[in-house]
Amino acid sequence: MTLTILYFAWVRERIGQAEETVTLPEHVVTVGDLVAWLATRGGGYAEAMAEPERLRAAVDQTFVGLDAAIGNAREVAIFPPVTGG
Amino acid sequence: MTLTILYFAWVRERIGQAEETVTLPEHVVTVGDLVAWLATRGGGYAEAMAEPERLRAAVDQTFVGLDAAIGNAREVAIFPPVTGG
Amino acid sequence: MIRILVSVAQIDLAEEMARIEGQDVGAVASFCGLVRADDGVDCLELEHYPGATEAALERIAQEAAERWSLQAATIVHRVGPMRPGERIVLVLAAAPHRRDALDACAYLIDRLKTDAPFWKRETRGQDARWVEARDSDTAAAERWTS
Amino acid sequence: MIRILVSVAQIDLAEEMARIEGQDVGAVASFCGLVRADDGVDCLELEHYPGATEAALERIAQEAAERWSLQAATIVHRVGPMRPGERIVLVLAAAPHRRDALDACAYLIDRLKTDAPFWKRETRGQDARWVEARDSDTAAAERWTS
Repeated sequence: MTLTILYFAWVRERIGQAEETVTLPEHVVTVGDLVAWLATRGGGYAEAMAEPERLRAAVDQTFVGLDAAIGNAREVAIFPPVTGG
Repeated sequence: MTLTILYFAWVRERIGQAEETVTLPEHVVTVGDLVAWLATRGGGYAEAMAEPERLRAAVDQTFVGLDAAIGNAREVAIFPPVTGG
Repeated sequence: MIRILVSVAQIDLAEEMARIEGQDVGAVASFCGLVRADDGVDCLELEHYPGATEAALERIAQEAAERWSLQAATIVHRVGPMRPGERIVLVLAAAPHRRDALDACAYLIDRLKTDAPFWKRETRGQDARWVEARDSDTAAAERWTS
Repeated sequence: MIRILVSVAQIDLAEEMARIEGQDVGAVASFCGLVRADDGVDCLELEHYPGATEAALERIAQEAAERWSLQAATIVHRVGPMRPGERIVLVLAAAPHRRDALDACAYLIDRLKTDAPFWKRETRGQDARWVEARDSDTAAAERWTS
């Protein structure tokens, strides 16, 4: 299954790109699994995903906890806590 | 002793003037006394002062209760509860 | 940083905002009250107590400045006749942080409603009447005294 | 009566106010957040999540409209680079009565702070850093859930 992943703010900066499309391995079920899997890529990925408690996520543009299932989502976004306004 | 009295809103309308200068009789000590004394003038005065509980006052531009003393004030204002904003 | 204006002129929101924003502020909360067009009022007339009005508004703004960390407080109140859709009152509170600005803004308008000598007269066709004070305004002002 | 705008353009307060005031409203409360000029920031850059941002703001405004008796709710948020003194965000809430307008305005900005996907990056000279989320913002948003 292919999934578009979006990165924002310092997550985007550390990874060095804003968006990519990946094929998920079968063992990646939740957003937390995705974060852990991305971390194994090393380099900027490892740096961006080093502290999962500092990350927030959205699945198909709905904000979720890291324990949320990815299911058949087309888009997952990973980003720091928001700071607008 | 002479005193300037200001009237606002429906108090002014009933009395038919916005301001007058009066010489106070000795028994008029408080604002409430003043209201009662004005009421004895009859006509628009009696009408304006008929319900003291609907009146508010200021002595030398400081808001006070009707039991406040007039003292050596130069100006007393009598008016309905305020409705600005 | 306190600005009080009681005038027959229309209230210029953009100008008042520009005065405040020129002072390096972080957050500006405002409240604007307008003549309602939808309840049959043709004309609203505001009477006030010259001198005492400005002093009362100044006092309200000073009290807000003592209570919150403000960079600016503005109260502009129109007097005289005005028409539906026109602004009656504008209050602005500016602060480094939003909570101070928001709370001070609410305080300014709540206190103004009960503590400043203005009186409203509404005209609907041939019928003119003085607006009655509302208990809810007194209650709103009193919640700041607790 | 809900208006959401996320744009790189400067925020035009007078225009947004005029849109709302044209709807026969009685009370308009607003909040405006600005880039502080006094803490050494040369440039503030706002990143957002296109699509999700607008949906989040729409949802916040809808929730305010369900909770209070509103005539209008506007949220305008700027994105991209901006300079000290410029407006970052403007929220407006209009209602027949002031309490609804004031409370809804505070709600809109409190919720926006925690529930809309924006990220701020400050530049001071050569130093750029992403602004950290504040616990006080979470607390402010949570007081509306009680």
